[in-house]
Amino acid sequence: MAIDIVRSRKYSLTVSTPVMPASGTVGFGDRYRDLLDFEKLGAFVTNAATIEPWRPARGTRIIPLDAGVLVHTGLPNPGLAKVIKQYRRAWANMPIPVILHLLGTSARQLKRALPLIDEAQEIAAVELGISDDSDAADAVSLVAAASQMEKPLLARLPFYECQQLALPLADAGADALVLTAAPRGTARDPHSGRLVSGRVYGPLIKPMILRMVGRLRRQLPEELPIIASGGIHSPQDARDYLEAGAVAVQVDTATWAQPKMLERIARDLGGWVATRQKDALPDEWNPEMTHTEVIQRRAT
Amino acid sequence: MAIDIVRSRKYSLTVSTPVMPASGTVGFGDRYRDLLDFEKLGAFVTNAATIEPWRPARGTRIIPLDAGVLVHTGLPNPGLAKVIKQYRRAWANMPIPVILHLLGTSARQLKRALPLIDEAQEIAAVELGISDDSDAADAVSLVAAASQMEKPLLARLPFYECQQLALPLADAGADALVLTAAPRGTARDPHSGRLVSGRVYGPLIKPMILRMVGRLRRQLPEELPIIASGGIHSPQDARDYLEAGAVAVQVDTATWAQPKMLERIARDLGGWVATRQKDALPDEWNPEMTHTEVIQRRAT
Amino acid sequence: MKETQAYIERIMRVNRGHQRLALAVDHSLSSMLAGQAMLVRRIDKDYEAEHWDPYLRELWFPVEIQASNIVIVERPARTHYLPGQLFSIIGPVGKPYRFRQKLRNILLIAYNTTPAALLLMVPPLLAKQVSITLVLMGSAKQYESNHLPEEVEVLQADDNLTWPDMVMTLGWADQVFVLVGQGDEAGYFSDIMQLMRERHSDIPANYVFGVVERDLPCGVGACHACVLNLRGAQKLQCTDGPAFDLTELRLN
Amino acid sequence: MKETQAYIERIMRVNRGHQRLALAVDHSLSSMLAGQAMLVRRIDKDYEAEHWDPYLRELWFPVEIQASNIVIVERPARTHYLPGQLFSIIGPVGKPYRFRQKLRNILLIAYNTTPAALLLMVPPLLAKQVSITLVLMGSAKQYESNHLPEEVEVLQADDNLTWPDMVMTLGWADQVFVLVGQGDEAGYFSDIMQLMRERHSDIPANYVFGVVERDLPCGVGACHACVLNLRGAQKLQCTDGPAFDLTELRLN
Ligand SMILES: Cc1cc2nc3c(=O)[nH]c(=O)nc-3n(C[C@H](O)[C@H](O)[C@H](O)COP(=O)(O)OP(=O)(O)OC[C@H]3O[C@@H](n4cnc5c(N)ncnc54)[C@H](O)[C@@H]3O)c2cc1C
Ligand SMILES: Cc1cc2nc3c(=O)[nH]c(=O)nc-3n(C[C@H](O)[C@H](O)[C@H](O)COP(=O)(O)OP(=O)(O)OC[C@H]3O[C@@H](n4cnc5c(N)ncnc54)[C@H](O)[C@@H]3O)c2cc1C
Ligand SMILES: Cc1cc2nc3c(=O)[nH]c(=O)nc-3n(C[C@H](O)[C@H](O)[C@H](O)COP(=O)(O)O)c2cc1C
Ligand SMILES: Cc1cc2nc3c(=O)[nH]c(=O)nc-3n(C[C@H](O)[C@H](O)[C@H](O)COP(=O)(O)O)c2cc1C
Ligand code: FES
Ligand code: FES
Repeated sequence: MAIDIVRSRKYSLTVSTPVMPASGTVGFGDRYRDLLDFEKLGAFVTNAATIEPWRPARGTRIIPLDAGVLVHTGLPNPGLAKVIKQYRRAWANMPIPVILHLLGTSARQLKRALPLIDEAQEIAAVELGISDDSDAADAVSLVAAASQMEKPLLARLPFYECQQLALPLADAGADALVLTAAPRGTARDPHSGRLVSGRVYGPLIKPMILRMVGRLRRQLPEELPIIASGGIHSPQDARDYLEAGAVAVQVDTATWAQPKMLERIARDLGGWVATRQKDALPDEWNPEMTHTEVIQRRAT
Repeated sequence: MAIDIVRSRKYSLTVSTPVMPASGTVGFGDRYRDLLDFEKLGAFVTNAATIEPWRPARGTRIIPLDAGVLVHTGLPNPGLAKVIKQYRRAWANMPIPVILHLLGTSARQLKRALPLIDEAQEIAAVELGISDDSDAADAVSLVAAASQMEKPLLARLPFYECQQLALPLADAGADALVLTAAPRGTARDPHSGRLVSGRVYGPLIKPMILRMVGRLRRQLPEELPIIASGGIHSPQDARDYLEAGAVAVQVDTATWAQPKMLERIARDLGGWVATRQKDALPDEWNPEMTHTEVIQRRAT
Repeated sequence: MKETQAYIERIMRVNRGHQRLALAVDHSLSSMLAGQAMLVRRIDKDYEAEHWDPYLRELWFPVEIQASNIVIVERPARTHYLPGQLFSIIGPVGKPYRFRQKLRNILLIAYNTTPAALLLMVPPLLAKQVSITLVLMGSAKQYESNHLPEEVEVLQADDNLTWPDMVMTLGWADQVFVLVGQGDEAGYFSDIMQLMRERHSDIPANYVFGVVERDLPCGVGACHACVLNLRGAQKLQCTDGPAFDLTELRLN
Repeated sequence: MKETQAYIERIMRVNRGHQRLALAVDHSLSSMLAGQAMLVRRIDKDYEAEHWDPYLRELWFPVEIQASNIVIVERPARTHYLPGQLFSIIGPVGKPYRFRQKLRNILLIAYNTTPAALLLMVPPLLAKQVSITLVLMGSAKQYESNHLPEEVEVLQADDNLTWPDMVMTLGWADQVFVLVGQGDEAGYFSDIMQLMRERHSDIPANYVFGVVERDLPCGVGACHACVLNLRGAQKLQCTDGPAFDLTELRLN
């Protein structure tokens, strides 16, 4: 299987399976190496890098919800230059393309950063994070600036604004749209009693974003790929997005809860089918195990 | 306790406890009479009536989700005139104010319906449902038309558009805003395998709408009450909304899952405190029971 | 109709796919009749919902009522239950099935679902010497029926929805109850009606009943998720069902 | 660090508020040392998550390790567990506590949390004749400690965070481990450091350790939800913790 997940402008980005982790869930490098077989994934998406260093959020960062979680890390990172320096070796060793997630702040700042990215051959593509509450003009100028880069550009849209931003950002030069970042929300920290604002994750997010993907697929230019992200917790969730018109999917916090689910979804959508010995104990066989024997590879 | 949940233009609407069911969850009349003590609630909100009769949706209407449910009933109802005729007796017998939920379609149609509503003394107020994907101009003309009525007018905003519509509808004459209707989504019916589009309910909706309520409370005119609705499943959920600036709350599908929860939230927010005999069995005592002895009523 | 609590008193595995739970219920539920059901959710010791997943209540049809407060239900074996587990129950939900006065032969069809919703009628009908034929169709064929009373004749339909001696079974039946699984109820009922119409040119009223077991969000007639179109009227599965005269049901 | 499966072999109620579970674990976990923990979620027989609620894995610190594959954990009594229940485990998570070579007296403080995360060190330290004092503070005072080895001296702090013979206990201690509950870790540690500073004008390195037990979404250093600011560096609770020298931790 070879799937091009960007529109063919100047560049292409081919994955062997249409499944990758969402930014923020698997780190910058190979932190999940003991729990995931990266080779089974289509691509690796890094945590968010910002041009300047960002410090971690103060106070509570994780609030458990019913069948979900609210997360506010503050996206700590040492800044783009240091991120590249620190992780390029790990990226070079990845058996799959590495997509750098870059948080867009200002177009001017961004332009200064492009040479750093162009120079780093370990980076196959950039996913540009568009801030919540961005107005269309700002978002357009960010994407226009980033598209000057010599690599494919994916734009990840905020949840509430995705309907307004999708077409303008497609026109501004994004090679693919990632729909969407997790919605923002507010929840009470049960320990401190304080309200914390952050992003909401969980399986209930999926029906909302699935609807958006279906609608936007009909509105956007046909040649512009959509990568779907939001609430994927099973192979069926992922297949629903492909059926709604996405070319690939990103799995988010399900990886924290059940790391092998990401790999299992990738196997499933990648055409890898594993069968199970009848009456095997879970210890002897499980579909999540990295080295489960692959019985059959579907023709592609 | 006496809480006015509309701004004092021409009318007032006073409730004794800031808790009511959301439209669509408890029916048009007294269907829940065996399971709920209406007297403990602040108000009764009817299912959606439309000016013309609407038929039920075809196919699957309920799709179970993880810690939630997708619902698409098609809002079947025999049309406003028949709804009033059929239920006015039940409304007259309610110990609490009845708020009619009216689905807004066109301003012209709506104007013709107003005399019916004004004439029905059993109706204390109208909650106007604003359709998803409404543009601001249409929504404004609907609210402006409905505000000609001789009763208080609540406007219930769609989820995705609430940020854009809130201020215009406040200006157009809404006496209170209900934030928000449940978000639309799409899910796969596990039985038929088909995608079904409808509304998404569950506790994970709450952090998203809590954030919206907090933001809009800061943006809207101070004297315009907000009634919060979305994902309330516990007294703490309801209190979080009040703390974010809502004057009252609507409990939605939690009532189906655990009917007494609505009453329990109402007792809690209404200042009714029940204590439990130590070591009592659940059968002998439970906080949901309609006739649990009320030990104490907080000063208000 | 009220909300009460129940706990599991005993668990009996009846075959590879199913277990039966003996529920100690409130006395208001021990007079339930075939056709009536309970809306059930797990609760913890403090009478709180244990989780919001599953979210809606499950529709459980009793298969047997023992003594004054023991109700037996049949559940899939894959779900893990424990003696002592607590449930909140809303019920009884629905109206009892209506049988002919001079009922001699009854035909039960379970199509793409287990026959559980039909089983509570078995003991009283057998006691009245009614002969019972149960036809398993579609996915219902996987249902293992050895634990049912041996007086019940169990037949398997083939993929064309016919079965051995079909002409005779249909001819003899004084009344037919067709229980269908969730999904495409209208389509399943159409299949059956076609079968019937090939036998009877004119199907009388109160002869073939369709039984539905869709999820019921509220169970009290409030949410309107369970509306069915009947000739001339809209009816609710929860308060008017679960059985409807198939000649009146509009299979849109 | 890997993902393995475990099941409950035995459940023992140890006091009104707590039960202990004997988990049969993979051998890779039986060499865990005090300070290390497991990220645990319930799974069903097919190794699938039973529910997505609770969503994140729970952080379980062993309190005892028996034989080659039995790990004992202490859990609240209000949660219902069953022998045979299956879990998926990611672990071991974190680094072992570091003790002084010539440790004679150790002071353990549990502040607004149960002391479970400190208990695995008890058997080996007692075996080495180290004397152990455990002070329960804040909500930890509700913890019933009768099931702990009687050699452990258990003291209750009062509302001013002082306790009988505090001056002596602090003076004698060669090392202090302060375990705090979730919420305002920085504030809790500040309370303790103030107490310490009133005794020692200059607190040496590797003397007072703060132990944190926040939820760990990933446990492998990927999500950055558990970053702590130390003097001069950012550290992760999951891979560098759970114990940090309190003189280095930046209590912002
Ligand atoms: C005059 C009128 C009469 C109507 N009568 C009825 C009626 O009798 N019964 C009834 O049930 N409804 C009726 N409708 C409602 C209508 O069919 C839709 O249900 C409604 O417009 C839904 O709006 P939406 O924004 O949720 O749809 P959208 O989400 O935009 O969906 C529109 C269509 O796309 C499909 N879709 C959505 N998301 C995806 C996806 N991710 N992948 C693939 N496909 C997707 C949906 O299944 C749907 O068919 C009526 C509407 C009008 C205007
Ligand atoms: C230059 C800059 C530097 C920053 N540095 C940091 C940093 O170092 N660390 C960090 O964590 N963040 C930082 N932030 C982020 C910032 O503090 C907010 O977290 C961010 O703007 C959140 O956006 P939002 O739309 O989710 O906020 P909103 O949801 O609009 O919330 C804004 C405020 O309102 C409160 N609130 C939200 N909803 C409700 C409600 N329903 N009821 C009551 N109150 C509510 C929130 O708690 C928050 O304080 C920085 C932002 C900028 C622009
Ligand atoms: C110019 C700018 C600078 C920011 N700097 C920081 C920062 O240093 N640390 C931080 O936590 N958030 C910072 N933010 C806020 C982030 O937008 C926001 O908190 C972050 O996206 C958190 O996302 P999360 O909720 O998904 O963890 C900054 C935002 C802007 C616009
Ligand atoms: C003018 C108009 C007429 C409609 N008529 C119907 C109708 O007769 N039946 C129907 O199911 N939906 C009808 N709808 C669609 C409803 O907007 C939508 O399906 C309804 O809100 C369902 O909501 P639910 O998903 O919450 O059940 C109509 C919409 C409009 C704008
Ligand atoms: S289940 Fe709600 S109306 Fe029937
Ligand atoms: S728990 Fe994810 S980085 Fe520590």
